[in-house]
Amino acid sequence: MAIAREAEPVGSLSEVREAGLDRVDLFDIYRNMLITRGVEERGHILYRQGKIPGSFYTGRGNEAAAVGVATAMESQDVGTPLHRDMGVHITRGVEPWKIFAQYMGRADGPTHGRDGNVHMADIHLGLIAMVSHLPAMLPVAVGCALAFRIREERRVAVGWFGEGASARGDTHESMTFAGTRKLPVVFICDNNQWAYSTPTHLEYATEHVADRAQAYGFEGVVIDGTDVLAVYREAKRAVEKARSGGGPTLLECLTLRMEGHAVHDDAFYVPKVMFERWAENDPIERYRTWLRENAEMTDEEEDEISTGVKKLLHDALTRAEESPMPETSTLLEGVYATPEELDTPHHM
Amino acid sequence: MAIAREAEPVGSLSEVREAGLDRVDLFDIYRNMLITRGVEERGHILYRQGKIPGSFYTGRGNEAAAVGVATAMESQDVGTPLHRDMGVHITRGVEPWKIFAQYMGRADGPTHGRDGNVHMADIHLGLIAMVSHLPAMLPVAVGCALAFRIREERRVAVGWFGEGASARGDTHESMTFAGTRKLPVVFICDNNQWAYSTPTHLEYATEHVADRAQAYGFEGVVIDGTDVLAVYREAKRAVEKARSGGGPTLLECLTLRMEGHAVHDDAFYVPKVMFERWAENDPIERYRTWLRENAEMTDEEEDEISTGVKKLLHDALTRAEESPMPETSTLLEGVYATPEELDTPHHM
Amino acid sequence: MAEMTYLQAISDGLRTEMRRDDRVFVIGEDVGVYGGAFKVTLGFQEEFGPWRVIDAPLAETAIMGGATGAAIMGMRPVAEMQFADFVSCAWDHLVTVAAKQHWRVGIPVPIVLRLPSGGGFSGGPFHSQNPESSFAHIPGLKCVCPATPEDAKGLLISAIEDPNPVLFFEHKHLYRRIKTEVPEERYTTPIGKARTHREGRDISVITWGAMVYTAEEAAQQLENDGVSVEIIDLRTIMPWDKAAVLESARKTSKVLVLHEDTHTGGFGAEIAATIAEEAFEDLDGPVRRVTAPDTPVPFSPPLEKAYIPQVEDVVKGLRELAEY
Amino acid sequence: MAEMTYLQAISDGLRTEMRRDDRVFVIGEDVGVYGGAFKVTLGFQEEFGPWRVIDAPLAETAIMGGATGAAIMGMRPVAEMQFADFVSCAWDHLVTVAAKQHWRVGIPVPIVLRLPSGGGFSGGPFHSQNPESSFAHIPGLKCVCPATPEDAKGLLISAIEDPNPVLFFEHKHLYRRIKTEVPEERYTTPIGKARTHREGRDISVITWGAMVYTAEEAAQQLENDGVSVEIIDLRTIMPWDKAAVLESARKTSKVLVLHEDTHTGGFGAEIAATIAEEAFEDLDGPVRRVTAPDTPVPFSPPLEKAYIPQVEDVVKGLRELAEY
Ligand SMILES: Cc1ncc(C[n+]2csc(CCOP(=O)(O)OP(=O)(O)O)c2C)c(N)n1
Ligand SMILES: Cc1ncc(C[n+]2csc(CCOP(=O)(O)OP(=O)(O)O)c2C)c(N)n1
Ligand SMILES: [Mg+2]
Ligand SMILES: [Mg+2]
Repeated sequence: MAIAREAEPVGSLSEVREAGLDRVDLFDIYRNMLITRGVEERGHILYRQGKIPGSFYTGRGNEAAAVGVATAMESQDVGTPLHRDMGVHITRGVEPWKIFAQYMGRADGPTHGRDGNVHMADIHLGLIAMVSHLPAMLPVAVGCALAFRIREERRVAVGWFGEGASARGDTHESMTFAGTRKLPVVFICDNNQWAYSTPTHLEYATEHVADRAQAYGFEGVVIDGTDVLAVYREAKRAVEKARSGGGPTLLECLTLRMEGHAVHDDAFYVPKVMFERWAENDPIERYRTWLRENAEMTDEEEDEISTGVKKLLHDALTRAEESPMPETSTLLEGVYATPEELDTPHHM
Repeated sequence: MAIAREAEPVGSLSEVREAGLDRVDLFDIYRNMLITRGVEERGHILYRQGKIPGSFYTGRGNEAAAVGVATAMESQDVGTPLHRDMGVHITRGVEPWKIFAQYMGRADGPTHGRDGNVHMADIHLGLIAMVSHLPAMLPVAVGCALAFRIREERRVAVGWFGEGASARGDTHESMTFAGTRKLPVVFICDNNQWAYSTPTHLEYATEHVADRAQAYGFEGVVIDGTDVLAVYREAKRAVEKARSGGGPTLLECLTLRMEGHAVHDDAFYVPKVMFERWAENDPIERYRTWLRENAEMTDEEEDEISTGVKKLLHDALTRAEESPMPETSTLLEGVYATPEELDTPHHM
Repeated sequence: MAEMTYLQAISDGLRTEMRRDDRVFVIGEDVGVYGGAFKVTLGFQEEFGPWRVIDAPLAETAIMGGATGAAIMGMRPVAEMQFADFVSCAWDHLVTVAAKQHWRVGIPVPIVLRLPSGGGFSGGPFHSQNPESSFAHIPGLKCVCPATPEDAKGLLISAIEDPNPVLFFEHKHLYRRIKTEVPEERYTTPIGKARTHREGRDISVITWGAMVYTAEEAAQQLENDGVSVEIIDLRTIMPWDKAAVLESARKTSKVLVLHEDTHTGGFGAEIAATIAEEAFEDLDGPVRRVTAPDTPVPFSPPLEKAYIPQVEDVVKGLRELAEY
Repeated sequence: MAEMTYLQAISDGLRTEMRRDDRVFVIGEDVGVYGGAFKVTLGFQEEFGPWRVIDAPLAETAIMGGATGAAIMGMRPVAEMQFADFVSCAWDHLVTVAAKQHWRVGIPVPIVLRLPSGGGFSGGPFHSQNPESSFAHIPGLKCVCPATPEDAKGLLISAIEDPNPVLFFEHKHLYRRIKTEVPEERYTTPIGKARTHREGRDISVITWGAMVYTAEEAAQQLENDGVSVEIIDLRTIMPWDKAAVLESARKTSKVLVLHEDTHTGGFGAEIAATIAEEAFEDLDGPVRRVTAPDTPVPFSPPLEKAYIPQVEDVVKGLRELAEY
């Protein structure tokens, strides 16, 4: 029995206008989704070219969920996106060439080759870099919200977690603390139905992850994660509710992880029909169709956007490949921060 | 809004007979509650006499909840009782003199002076000793249930936790795993309304802890923890449900911690009226009255039980005080188990 | 100057910083209304309000993760574990997130974690541990272990100022037993600098925390034998003052490392190994370690006494070294 | 005998025990249908069924606590962490419950925890760590770090037989790189006994895990200089074979301790401190440690190479010792 509210799909343009998006915003969302996918597709190529060391993880299928939520955040808000949430980084403005540099372990990546994959973030864009351990960043997101509450700022923290990671204690402690204190945080569950090879019924025993929100004293909402506008609308509501003192919300974005867990995994354990069914719901194609049908996106407009994205990514790749490998002499630097660093605008 | 089922109080003798208790059982319950309280009251005296080193914790007010649950367990069942659950040890048959020896750090206590307080248990009676870290024994209880499930034994594990400890990740991981696998475990929340000085609304944001059971795919029941027969009836149901493959249940026994957190704490932060109101619900007095009114307990019977308990405890104290302090030469023994120990009936 | 117990000095340092800097806040179990299990924050909630003295749920990862998030947002959290032993429940957060965030992505995590640690009062296996060695091994964390009221105050203020995660191990057995003159004004004691607790010529004892007092008593006994013992109170074990230790070792040529934590893999091993390597040519005897044995901390008084290094144990170690 | 990779030897040992003893079961993330992240349990669920090869939720404390409870009820659980790094999420359970239960109340906890550890393939800060030192410090836990396929199989079987919690650190970089003859039948390799990987006269290298191969290459280079290097593969670091180490140290009089974990407070400190203390009079030079530096494990290949001790680093250390 579902307990969480199931969000309606978004239909008309007027509905979207009400939710605060004009035509430029709508195109920006489209562009961000294209960039997101494009970055990850090119990542795959780099990987096959042997230019990405280690493993490689992407979020194909999660573009709408990631971009939708990030679009609903204000610039003063902060978040802790994960390995399927490239769209959050893109929407918040990280430059793709830096991501490629990160992928390839180059000196100009956000971690200067110290970490890989999406284990990066720009604090100046309000994002805090993830660690591998899932969902260890949720308590950190709650801590950001705690700071906002203490200082009575109208800011919101957004914390992401996978449906697999919902099983870990950190999820519980984060939601318990946020719920009892009504902190301004929004929890986003990227429910892509698989945790590596583990299906959802071995991770939780409710119908939806969002059904658990009630156990923490706040609302849970299940959203079709391929519907970027529905995600945006629900995220906007939740973010503004948090901002105005209404406490946390748990949003569950339901998608399918459209690739293996990482590049080495062929996902043999995922039933073929599942991939087929969800392929019909490709979030980008779905949104493109919507824009054509509802926002009168013209051929020229569409073309301009996709050409722009292609050029952006091409230039980004070139620039990233020019970035050198990090100097080994830097290895020992920065294990500890220096007092001066606290005076920089890092800390917001 | 409460989600959990709220258990009815137990009324008549016939109802109790149906639940499987005859008159001897009813008197045993009464005796076990008296011993439980008696042990802890004498503990206080020992403490004031300077005979108990360190701190001292008791479960006054929780006698009905502890004895009620333990009475519902079969001998082949196992459990991980906590610091308020002396009644479980008593009901399962631990000899009070050993408890006094444990309190005083003597060689004959179950831990031979290595640990104190209720950090003890007799594995031969199906009990596993608690650690301080709360609720770190819940995953262990679930693991016992896992063994039963693997071996397809009709046995049940019972795991206790406080409402304060419900906030910790271990609670969540335990219930998630047990719920997804429908393991034969019963979770007992000793909700005594305070976690040290912390009130319940800072530990969880639902009305009841048991409201959370639904988030794990099983039933939650709130019980008046001063009503030993209601506790027994609900525990019996839950234990037998688990035994027959029905999966976990979460039972929340609502009481008030009738003393400070430990002997050093005067509980100034608990409103006086709260103590007064709950003093009227003293579990032992309540049950005594019920036995007089419903089970025709005579003066002689009552007297025999209480005299027997007094003598038992008196002898126990004497015997415990005769127990020597542990030899320091034993300190280094037993950090590691030897292979022979695995052949003993420890492992059940 | 004012007479303060070790505990009062900690309260005083914390209160000083909270008055001076409204980014500083306290979070932990029962730290508010109750003032903390040891009453370090007694009266703080009245003075600073419930959002700067936060009664947390019983959830150590939420407490520490919460502190980290708030720190990254510009606050200066001081979190309390009710007992140091319970920091095991926040281990993952500390070693995975807090310790590595700056090196990985350049974000400082200025958090302080107060850890009432140590034994000596029958706290048993879970209320007596000294887990500093476990954390000192993790790059990115700092570990502070003051022995005196003056250092406790000064180091706590330094820890709050420090842009890194600092674990502040306060020894429970010193809380009310040790009382000395402490400056009333604000001051800092540098993290990473040892203190010569006692000057001597013949043997050096390297130690920290409550063991400083055990060493002192032992040194007094050795004085009667005509052996002059130097005591170096490390004060902080990560970073530790290698220079001061090596200097003392080179001076006396004989060293005893003393700690209350268990032996194997305790931080004493790092100190002994370093001395034995870097002062190899200056040593007139092997570096001895006097520590707790490799068992959990026992509850019963005679066992606990056998577990925690006693003055006699140190005297014995020193005599052996003296005669070497 | 059959040719087996290090990984195949682990699978083989585990399969052998599961066939022999139906109390043995496997629990971990993705160990069933998927066969584990490294495919150690590939095909196991088909053979042994879903209740002996259990796909656990993403919940390390549930996995380890579950293993402990099942062990106390008479099972022989073999739990897998997907990467050793994630054991940080079960730290509390291991050090608080599993390590201390026997000493406190006499209940053995016969669990095995398989930990794919180590770096060398750009796994980055959270997929490359060697956390054995942290656990070796905790009384009640055993830590095993095999270097060869033969030892991996024999030690895994010993670990399953052992009545205590055993952490089995398997080095990922050896999984498919190292392939040797391994007995096909069941056998045990004793926990706590070192193996002389290479006999030598002039300098001893004490090491374990993947570093055994690094040491071997370095020793070969030193041979060309006419320096004879002995390599002691510790195999298990808790308990560690002090007798074998001291014997080698006394024979060669010069020792280098080598490990892949970070330097400060790494287990090498314990070994170096012990040698320096107990073989004080036999040493002709300081005990040197070659280790990773005190940083997290970097991702980018040049950085990772600078981090993990390389053959050159060992050669340099050995030459310095030779010339001492
Ligand atoms: C604490 C922890 N344990 C194990 C892992 C290994 N691991 C990496 S991703 C993953 C599955 C995560 O599933 P989910 O949370 O659903 O996120 P998804 O990858 O599906 O987006 C696992 C088990 C981890 N990262 N962290
Ligand atoms: C993990 C952990 N953190 C902190 C403590 C310290 N502590 C001991 S009892 C207690 C309160 C427990 O409250 P609750 O779970 O409601 O149990 P109660 O004592 O009320 O029965 C606290 C915080 C602990 N034992 N374990
Ligand atoms: Mg998933
Ligand atoms: Mg309570």
